[in-house]
Amino acid sequence: MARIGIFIDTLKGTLPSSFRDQLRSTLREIPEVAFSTEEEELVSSEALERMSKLLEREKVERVVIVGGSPKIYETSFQKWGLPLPLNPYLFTVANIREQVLWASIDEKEAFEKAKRMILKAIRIASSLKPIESQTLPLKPEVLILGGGLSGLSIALTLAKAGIQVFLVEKEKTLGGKTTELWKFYNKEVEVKGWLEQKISELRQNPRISLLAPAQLKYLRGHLGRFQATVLTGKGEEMTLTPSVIVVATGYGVERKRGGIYDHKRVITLSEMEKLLSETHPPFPLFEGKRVETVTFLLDETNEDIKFDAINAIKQSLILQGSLKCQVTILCKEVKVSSEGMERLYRKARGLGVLFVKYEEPPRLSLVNGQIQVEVKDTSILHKEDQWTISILSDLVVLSEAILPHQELTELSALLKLHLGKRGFLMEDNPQLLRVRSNRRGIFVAGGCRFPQEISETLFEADALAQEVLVLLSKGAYTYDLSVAEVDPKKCALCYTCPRVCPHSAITVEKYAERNVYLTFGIPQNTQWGAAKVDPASCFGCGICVGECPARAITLRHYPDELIYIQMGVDG
Amino acid sequence: MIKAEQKPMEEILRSIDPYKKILLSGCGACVTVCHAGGEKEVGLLASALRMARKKIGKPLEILEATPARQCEPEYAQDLSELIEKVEAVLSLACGVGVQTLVRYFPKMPVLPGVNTTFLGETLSHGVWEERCQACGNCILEKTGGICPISRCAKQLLNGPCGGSSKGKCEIKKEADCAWQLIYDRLSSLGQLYKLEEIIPAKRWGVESRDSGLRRIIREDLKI
Amino acid sequence: MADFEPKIIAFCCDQSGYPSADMAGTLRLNLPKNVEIVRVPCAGRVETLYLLKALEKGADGVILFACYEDNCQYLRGNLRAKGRLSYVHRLMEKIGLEKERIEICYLATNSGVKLAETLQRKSKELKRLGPNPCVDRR
Amino acid sequence: MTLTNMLEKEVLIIGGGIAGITIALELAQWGIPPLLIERNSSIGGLASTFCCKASESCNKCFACVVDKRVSEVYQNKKIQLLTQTEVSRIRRNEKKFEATLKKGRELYDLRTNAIVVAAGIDPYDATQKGEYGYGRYPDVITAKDLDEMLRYKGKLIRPSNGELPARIAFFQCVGSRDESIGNLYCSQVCCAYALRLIKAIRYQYPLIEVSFFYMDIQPAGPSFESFLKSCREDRRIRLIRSLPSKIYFSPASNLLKVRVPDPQTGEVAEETFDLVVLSVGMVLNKGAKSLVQWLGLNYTEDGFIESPPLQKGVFVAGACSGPKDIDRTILHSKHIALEVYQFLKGIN
Repeated sequence: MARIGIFIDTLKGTLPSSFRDQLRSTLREIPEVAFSTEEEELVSSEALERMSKLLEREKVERVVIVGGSPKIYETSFQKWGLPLPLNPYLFTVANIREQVLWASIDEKEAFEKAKRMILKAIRIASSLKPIESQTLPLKPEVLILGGGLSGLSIALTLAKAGIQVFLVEKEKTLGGKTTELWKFYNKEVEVKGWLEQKISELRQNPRISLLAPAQLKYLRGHLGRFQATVLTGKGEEMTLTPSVIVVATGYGVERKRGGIYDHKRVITLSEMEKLLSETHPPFPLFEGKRVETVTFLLDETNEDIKFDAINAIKQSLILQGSLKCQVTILCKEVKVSSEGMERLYRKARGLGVLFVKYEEPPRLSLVNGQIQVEVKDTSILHKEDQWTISILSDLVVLSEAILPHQELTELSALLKLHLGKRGFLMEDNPQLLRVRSNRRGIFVAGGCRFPQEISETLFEADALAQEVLVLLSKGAYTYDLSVAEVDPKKCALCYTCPRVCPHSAITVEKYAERNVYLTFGIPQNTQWGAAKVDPASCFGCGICVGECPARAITLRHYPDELIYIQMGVDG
Repeated sequence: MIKAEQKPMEEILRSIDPYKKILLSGCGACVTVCHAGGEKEVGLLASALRMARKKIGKPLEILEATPARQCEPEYAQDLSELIEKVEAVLSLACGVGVQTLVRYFPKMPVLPGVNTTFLGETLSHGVWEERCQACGNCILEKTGGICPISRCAKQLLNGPCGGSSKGKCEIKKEADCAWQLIYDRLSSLGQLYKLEEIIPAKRWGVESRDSGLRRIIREDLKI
Repeated sequence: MADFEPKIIAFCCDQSGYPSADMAGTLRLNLPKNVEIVRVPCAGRVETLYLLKALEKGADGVILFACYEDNCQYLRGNLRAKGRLSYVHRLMEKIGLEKERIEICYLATNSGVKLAETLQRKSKELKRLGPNPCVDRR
Repeated sequence: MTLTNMLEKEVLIIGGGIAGITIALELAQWGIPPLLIERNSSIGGLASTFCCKASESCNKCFACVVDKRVSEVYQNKKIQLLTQTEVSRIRRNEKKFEATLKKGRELYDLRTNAIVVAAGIDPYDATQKGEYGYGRYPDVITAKDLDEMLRYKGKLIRPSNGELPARIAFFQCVGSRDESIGNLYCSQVCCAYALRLIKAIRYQYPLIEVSFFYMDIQPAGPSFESFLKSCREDRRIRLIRSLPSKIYFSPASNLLKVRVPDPQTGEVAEETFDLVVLSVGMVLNKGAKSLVQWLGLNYTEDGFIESPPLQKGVFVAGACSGPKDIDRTILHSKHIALEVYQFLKGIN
């Protein structure tokens, strides 16, 4: 029978004194209870100090706190690293404030309920087992996949903070899709120079090893001990052992093809960007001839992408403003939800750029070497009065469909990362805070998750760098062993748990001493395969526990017993 | 491995109806892997059966056990202590496991709780498909590693039937035609010439169960 | 029967159900009298067996408070819980036990009101259904 | 009597909204114990009054993330938190900042190396759009009022009579993209925010009819496309590209009248609504003005605070630097947290 100490947290008087008196007389009758004491505010540092001394003096083995929500104590005990003489997992809380005092009306009823909860907490306390923590050394080495804007800004930030970075890019050149941009929409600088500056900084940084062209071939291991095999352009295999992996492989695009869309006067936004960068005033030339009318056709795909509208309006300002063109922008919605865009939109309209919002897809045809665009204008509310506008254009500029990269499916399997419904990396799960992946130690940023405009991409890259740096800053990852654990003797090697583990923390390894499949007479020391949870990668959710058909997995901080006692049921 | 599926609840309830105390025995091997009769399934079924019987006013007492492999004599015999205490055994092992218990406990009714369905492969978690019928004479070498005995509805040995359409089987529309798969596979291996070899009709009477009970004897292993 | 106070076992995911129960307290919302709050790290920790044992050993009804789809801290704990619940529903049908006795309810961290309302509603439903006939009341 | 306390901190974070909270938590992870001050009695700011906007599944409003972070701050002993505290003076003294903080009758004299301004935003004051009758007609409410109603009461009512409304209208861009009031910017979040509210309401009350009046639908986040599709497929949600100019109130019927174009034909007809929700845009928090003055910061064209500021050691985070939703505020704040860390450690 474990000796249990009871701490009654009055929560600055929230627990009424009559209630406490009744409680103390009840507690006196329980044999396990070594003592009970009251505190005004248990989470205050003075109270914790008193608690620590009392625990030492009374030699109690378990503690029950009677007070408010366990959430207010748990972090105090488990995360502050307080020098309590008792393992933090030997504490339990009876949440009287939230679940009884604040939820019931009748005082008598309330006391009965509280009493039941405290008795339950005492049973729970007796069942608790200590859980130790472990430390995993993390050397400051990061592998970044993808040398686009995300990848290279993350590389620079990490390297500046003293991290050794390996940057793997499948192409020879760096910069990815950003190299297709000529100008920022919100700055006067040209993108090219700005990007080149970043790239040369990167090339000069001694802490960044650039592997381009190169590709990831295999990945084994977990946080802190990844083993990545990289295939270089020369066909050599290299093994890297980074602590953390960053995936920033970007997105793919596909332009509409077939019929008129193959015509040379139908170009993409990035082709227009290039054309503008090569244009000298007073007007743009296409195949030596002056371009007078330009029509942008946006939103045929990707209602979630903002940067097409940004680029189109930016280009229209140049075309209409200084290159004497007549520009029409056809779109479903004018996407101005980026900083300063509303003003640019108004400026474009002021310059005479026509905006037409369409519902039915515009029709393109060839008329005398020009592209005729026919579209029904929906700006007139009365449907019968809506007319079809026909615009003869020297150039039609299309937004491209934004798609996940072709290789992304393969890469996600290699990295054991989740692929979302749209085929980009990771679902849109708010709890991942955008840059985290399903695996501890692997982070995702940039277009392979969700393509965004440059300034947003840079914020995201920094947010990712911040997470990586915080993780690596202490040189080690310390974690409690409040994780799932496989009993190798019971494991049937059915591969259920590696499949269901959302964090890819379980693998089958040869480590078990003996397995039920060994028949009699074979030497005991044969190493046998069984599922194994990597404790540093386990998040302690317990999904595998409920799924294991052999009931071979235990969640150390939430064993069966703890749940049955809470349910008030015998297992 | 052997794949099995739990029997319908009604059938199980009917079969255990006469008894007040039973042993529910799972098996730690194949049926655990296919989530039909491992320790987890034993617990679930036991709880469900107790409730079902309680509801109709005929409480049932259930002992639970999951030996590592019910088809081995030693593991089966380990159950004897428990078996002494009950009126019947409900086994979630495959048909083999049931019969092992029958052999060692001649006076004890042993009832199957699962249907032993086929020898199959896991396609994805929770989906299994038949791959082998234990015909006794493997021809996979000739068919590019795809078994027409288990995967062709008509067990054809020399090419598809006329019902094969767009690569699908005419008996089970959603299933791939085995002979289409064999053709595709041999073609990708560059071994289409293998199709020219006629596979002789199976001698079911010699190789398979048509000749009666099959038995493997390894004289060298006998103790 | 008039004073029948159904026993509800409420499995509360530590990411949504449990903080919502705390929030219900903070907002001074009334919970039914006979509710056992069972704290679990994730709805995915709730084994099929627990759901059955709850019904077998004393509960008139069970509610599983999980996070909304696409919002699980552990990505798919809520989906696994949903799958397990559908298995239990199938079994209950065979046993002849009302499916309404077990329910999954999706919450976020801040769904105190929804949690209290769901528990109240469940309690009313269970009063109408009457005590669980399968309970081993020894 | 006033008490004066002396404090020495590496970082002062002004504003306990989601931006300030995120930065405090991130800095605490670096082992830099920040001082977080908040004018109100509890932290979380505007976003902590938001309800969960899930329907069948999560609609990615990120409100729950705020709630989680708020409780993390309360439990984190590395973060010194002063609520009901305001800055009454700041000045730069060589490399340090000297600030006087006022908490009730207590005064704090603080010396700090870095200051993070995370003052947040105010919802646009809808009474300024007199034609919509906010403040005069009880059943004209703002999206923020609706959000709080759903969070704390859990149900939707008409403020005038406490009954469930049958027909609701949402007016977008109230205080945004509006030349007449000089707000020449898109508040960026309101489309998704209002549509999520609509989805949540439609899920809770399957019979309610909702009309959504807008200019252009602005996307938000990776799953917006499928979300918008599901809104369009809902036959009880009408998306109407037109902003009504005025709301009329009929005292006899206690209904709100609006002239509405029919989305099918375009015919304009008068329709009645039980409740009108104004999607108010964002403006810089009023309390931020004195900070801007003391620290010598600049305003952007749109009246937010310019970020990054020219001054060393001053950082501007979150929506006070321009409209941002919770999601992007968190990312932006992490970026600022990193900049603060780099500044303190002398990395550039």
